[in-house]
Amino acid sequence: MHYTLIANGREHVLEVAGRGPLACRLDGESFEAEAVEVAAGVYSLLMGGKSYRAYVARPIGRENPPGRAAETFTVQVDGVSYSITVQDPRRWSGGRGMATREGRQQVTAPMPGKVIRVLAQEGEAVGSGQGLVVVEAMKMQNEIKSRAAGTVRKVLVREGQAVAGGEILMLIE
Amino acid sequence: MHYTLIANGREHVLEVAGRGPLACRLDGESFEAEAVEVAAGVYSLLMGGKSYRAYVARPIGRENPPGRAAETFTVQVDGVSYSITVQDPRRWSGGRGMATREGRQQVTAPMPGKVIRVLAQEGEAVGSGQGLVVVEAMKMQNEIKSRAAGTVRKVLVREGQAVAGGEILMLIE
Amino acid sequence: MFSKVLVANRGEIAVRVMRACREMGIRTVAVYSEADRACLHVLKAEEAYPIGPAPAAESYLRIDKILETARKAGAEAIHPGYGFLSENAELARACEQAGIVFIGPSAEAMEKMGSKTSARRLAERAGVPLVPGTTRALASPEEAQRVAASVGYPVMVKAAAGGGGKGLRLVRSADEMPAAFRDARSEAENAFGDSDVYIEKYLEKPRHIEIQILGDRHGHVIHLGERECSIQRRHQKVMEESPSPLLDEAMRQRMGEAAVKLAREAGYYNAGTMEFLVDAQKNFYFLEMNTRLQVEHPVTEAVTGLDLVKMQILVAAGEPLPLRQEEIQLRGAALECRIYAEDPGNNFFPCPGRITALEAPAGPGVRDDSGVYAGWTVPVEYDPLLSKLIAWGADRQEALRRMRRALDEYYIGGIQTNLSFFRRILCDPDFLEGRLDTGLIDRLLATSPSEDSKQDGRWKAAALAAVLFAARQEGRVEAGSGGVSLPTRWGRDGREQLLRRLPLPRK
Amino acid sequence: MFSKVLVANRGEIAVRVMRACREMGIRTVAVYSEADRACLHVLKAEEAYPIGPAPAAESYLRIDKILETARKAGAEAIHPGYGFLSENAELARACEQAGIVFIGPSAEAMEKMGSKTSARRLAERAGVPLVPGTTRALASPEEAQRVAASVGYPVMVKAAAGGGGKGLRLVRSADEMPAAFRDARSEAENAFGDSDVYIEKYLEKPRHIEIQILGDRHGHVIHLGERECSIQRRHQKVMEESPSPLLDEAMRQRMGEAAVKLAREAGYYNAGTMEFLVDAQKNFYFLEMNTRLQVEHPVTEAVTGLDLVKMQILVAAGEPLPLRQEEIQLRGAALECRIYAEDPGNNFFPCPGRITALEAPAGPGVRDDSGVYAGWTVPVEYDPLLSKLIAWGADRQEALRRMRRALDEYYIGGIQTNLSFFRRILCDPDFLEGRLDTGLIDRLLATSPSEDSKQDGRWKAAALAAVLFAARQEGRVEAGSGGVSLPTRWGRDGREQLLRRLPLPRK
Repeated sequence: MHYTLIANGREHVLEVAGRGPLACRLDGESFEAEAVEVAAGVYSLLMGGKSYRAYVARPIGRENPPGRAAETFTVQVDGVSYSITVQDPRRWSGGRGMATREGRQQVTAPMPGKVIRVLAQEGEAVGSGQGLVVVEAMKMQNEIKSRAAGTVRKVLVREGQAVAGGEILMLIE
Repeated sequence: MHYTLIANGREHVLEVAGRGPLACRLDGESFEAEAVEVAAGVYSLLMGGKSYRAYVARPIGRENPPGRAAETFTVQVDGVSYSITVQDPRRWSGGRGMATREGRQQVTAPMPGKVIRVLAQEGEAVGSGQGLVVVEAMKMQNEIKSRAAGTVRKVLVREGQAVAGGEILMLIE
Repeated sequence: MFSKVLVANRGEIAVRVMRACREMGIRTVAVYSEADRACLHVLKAEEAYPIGPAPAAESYLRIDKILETARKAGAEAIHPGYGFLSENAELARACEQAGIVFIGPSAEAMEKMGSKTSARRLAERAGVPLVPGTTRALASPEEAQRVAASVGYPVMVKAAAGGGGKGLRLVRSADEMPAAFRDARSEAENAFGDSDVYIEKYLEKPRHIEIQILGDRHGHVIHLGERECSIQRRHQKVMEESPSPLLDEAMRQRMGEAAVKLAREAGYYNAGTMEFLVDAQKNFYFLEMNTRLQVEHPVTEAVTGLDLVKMQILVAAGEPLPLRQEEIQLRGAALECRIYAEDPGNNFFPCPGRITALEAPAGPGVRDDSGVYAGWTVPVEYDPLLSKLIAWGADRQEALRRMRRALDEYYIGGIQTNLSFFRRILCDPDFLEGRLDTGLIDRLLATSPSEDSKQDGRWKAAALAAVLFAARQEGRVEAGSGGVSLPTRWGRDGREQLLRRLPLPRK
Repeated sequence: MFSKVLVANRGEIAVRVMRACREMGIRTVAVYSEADRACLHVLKAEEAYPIGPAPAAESYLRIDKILETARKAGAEAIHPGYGFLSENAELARACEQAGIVFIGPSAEAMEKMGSKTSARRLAERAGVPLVPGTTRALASPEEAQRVAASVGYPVMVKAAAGGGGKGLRLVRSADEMPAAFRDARSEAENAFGDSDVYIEKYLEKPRHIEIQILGDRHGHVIHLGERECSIQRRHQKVMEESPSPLLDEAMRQRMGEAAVKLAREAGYYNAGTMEFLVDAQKNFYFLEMNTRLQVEHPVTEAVTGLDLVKMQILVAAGEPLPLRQEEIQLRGAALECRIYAEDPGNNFFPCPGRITALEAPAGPGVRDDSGVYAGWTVPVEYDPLLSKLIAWGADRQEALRRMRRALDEYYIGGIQTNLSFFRRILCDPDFLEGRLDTGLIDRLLATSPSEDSKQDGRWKAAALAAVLFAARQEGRVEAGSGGVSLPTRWGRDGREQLLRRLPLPRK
């Protein structure tokens, strides 16, 4: 099975198959893994003798809206955290023919709050780390920054608007 | 709703009703409780200002076979453990008319093993704490004792027989 | 000794205080707001009573409700924790009137030391070195400019009633003064209801080092060594340690004696902390006093072996300190990380929400003072502190390595936390070598985290785990006792999509 | 220093050793049997390899497989933990031949001290007092009767290769000797493959007190004080503490010196323990030596501040001990409870099975060395030790109260454990006052637990929680954010059974 993953604004392809040991290929590099789900969302993976414990969760604050063809997970392996978006291989029709698009990005509100300022307009080119929207929450003003370079395709909120956690504020491509 | 509970070989009646604060009556003594399930099987109970945290679990080793009208739970409250059997109020048709029977008891194998010796025969009167069956498991011989006084109604195993965890070995009344 | 104590706080510090009470055989009473019915301190207490709606001003800050609850429950004493009402002299006074013991200093000592200008005057009288500046509130921007000129720019304009980084302005030249003076005053008025501001010389790259003191009602005051609190972000402490890598025994003694002298001058009893700034030449200057238990008290507990909350309770009950200064010995070194629900990958944005899974570190030398549990939802209404992780070691290096090990073991699922950020700090060469100052974190944040995390097997494991988790939710994997395997056909949607076996070489 | 260490053990002790390795920057290699794929030590290791089927004889006791794995993984050293191969001189020898460091004593020292008769001869030579009896194996029941007559009945007939309470017989008179001699020999043959037995005088109500020693490869040996291990059930330690409530500084020094002398006599390096019996007159007698890390080593770590596993690794790497005897200071007191999967309400029957929920105690002075996690199934094949809970306090009383608090916080769901039994021990007046002996538990078990647990509100809470849980599973309760409530109609089975509101007075 092919899966398209997005991590840190970059697309990766993971192919997985097998019973017992899983035959995997990540971005063309092959490896074998034996996986056991030792508790809900906790995987013990043995890969060439190396032992990894991976905790997978659906984070609040970085959630995608339901019904989408992709879902983002937080995975922690031996103290290191990854945010990984997995695209549904069925909806993306196998994912093989897809072009790798850099920087496609939904900007979401990490928590409920109020939009104080919109810092980038539609059509505007933004750099990685550039401030996009300021949301006030828990009595702090927090600037939401772009995770990758791109162009603002759509701005979905206006200043003063209350937003829910996970709500999409902006689309960047 | 009426529930019949068995704890330590003794029957108790708990009546519970209400929304918000629960109106309860245990063996005739009334009290009010506010209950929140704070995690799966974990209850925070406030009763007249007193705060209790109760952990409820279905223990292995003291399990009742499925399909029965009663189920035994282990409940731990602030470090103290209780083994409580709850009878299904529907199957016991309200439970109100039931006579309180002292010492009705199923003797079960706490874990898989082999019956080494049967120490009490059908019709025999046994005292609380008296040895009933010896089961060998984890390389140890373990004597299973009666939790209450009574009479052996039925012996369901013979010496040398392998038994599963939770299997009924003897019935005592 | 008291038989029942009300804890007028929430979360980890309320749990911490209750643990001490339990060990002393004292019954504990929790109070909770509507947002906190399921909060850990309610579960840990022996009694719990609601005191109002979620906003702190309508619950945890309501002296009347807290006293009423204490009376109703029959509590003989109130422990305020830190924050909320812990430095509110009004509560101390109201307790006294109600015949309930306030586990803290006297209202008078609290007021003397609580106002920064008044504390500076006391320090001056006690002969304790001060950061150059004023010991009185300033009347006008012009007066501020005169003072600033005499101590030399840059200076800090600070709220006399301040705390938590509010009502603070850095002023680098005379023309910046009028605006800074105005802003600091208005922020102070909003935050503390007191617009008084004063001036202190701004020290470049100072270290924040504080001395823990303990005083009883019989005039005995001792100190328990120092804590290094230079690792800060936005004027908030993030990591603390004891002892400070900077201090030697002689300097510790000098600072300790200064702190004890000042506490005596104020007639102070209870646990308390004297904060000092230390400059590059190792000169120390009294900054302010915290008239309460500190968040970071566990590092002192780890190296002294004392339970500071129990000491507070003993002293409040009128007992003499059970220790003399010469009996205080520091053993080893301890670090503390403040674990917050915030996203270091997103500008430390606070991240309340439901904790779906929790695995706390354990084993030798590790202490986790947590206020949360799996299944609980971190509310939006309060401070996002989840837990304090403390590591002790026979020396600083062992403590550091233990902390790193403990951080690797820590897992908090469902919300973002700053755990990964501590891992970065613990790899910083300046930090490892004890070259600490309040600018360290900003310098660290200016660099981007190393990207080598994608180089090793962890990244592969993470990618695979994400896919297995996603597939499991779609019902596409079998998780039998022998491990996870992908079936050859998708069962759920009935599509006949055969799994392609990859022609992979076996290793 | 080593860069990679293989841990030839499982469960909590494997995790403990790995934590020390991590803190030293050493990579860890786990081995596991087929029953242990999901065991915590596999998850905590950086590498993990299968070594065979569940029975220990086919996996954890297979020297060949362990060495092969070490070679394959490139481990430079093997830590054996306790139990399994830890006192097997053959492994030590095989390691030497394979050029892999065995983290333990030399095979020679292990053999000298491992045989009880040989250890007794060495002790005699070193002038260390011995329990009266023989230092050689006995040839016949008649010889046994002669020796017993000279030391005086009652005596113990003991296996020379013994351990774990096997091959032991108490003999109260001469006519019991022939049967006891025969039984002890055959049990010893079965258990250890060595039928040698010897005789020791049986001491009534003795205390078991052991001295922890540490030796390096350069002839330096120090001791780290004692552990009191008198709380036993069926000759197995259940609870340990340090220091012993019995010892004063002078006696500690005498016992420590005896232990060090004996270790030197044997050319011993690594961590090791000399067990002594102490009689009512405070005379101490050497009993036997354990040539490995003990289960109960954490209580010594708590009071000395040393990490014994790291010390073992340092010494194995050929480094000198980093401490001199005069630098060892005991601070405070520590207790350990061995948490087992066994049912104290059912004759301590072992209770393996799935752990459905787990909440470990935390906060000041508490250490939990666990080998389990929620969701894991305790296998039937091995020792039912789940975790070791250690509490430290500034004195014995604080440690006791902390332990009680920690036990109250501990929750292990789904299986039976002996947690509640420790709560009983911690209320026993003899225990609280330090009047310990090996018969304490049997006396405690002879009395029935107090029934006052039904008197207080906990029983009501338990009954209500059981009913709510049962009702929830039947779909009869609503668990909304506002709390649990019973609906007015049963939703699931559609029956129109109206809830009867009870006419209860409100409090």
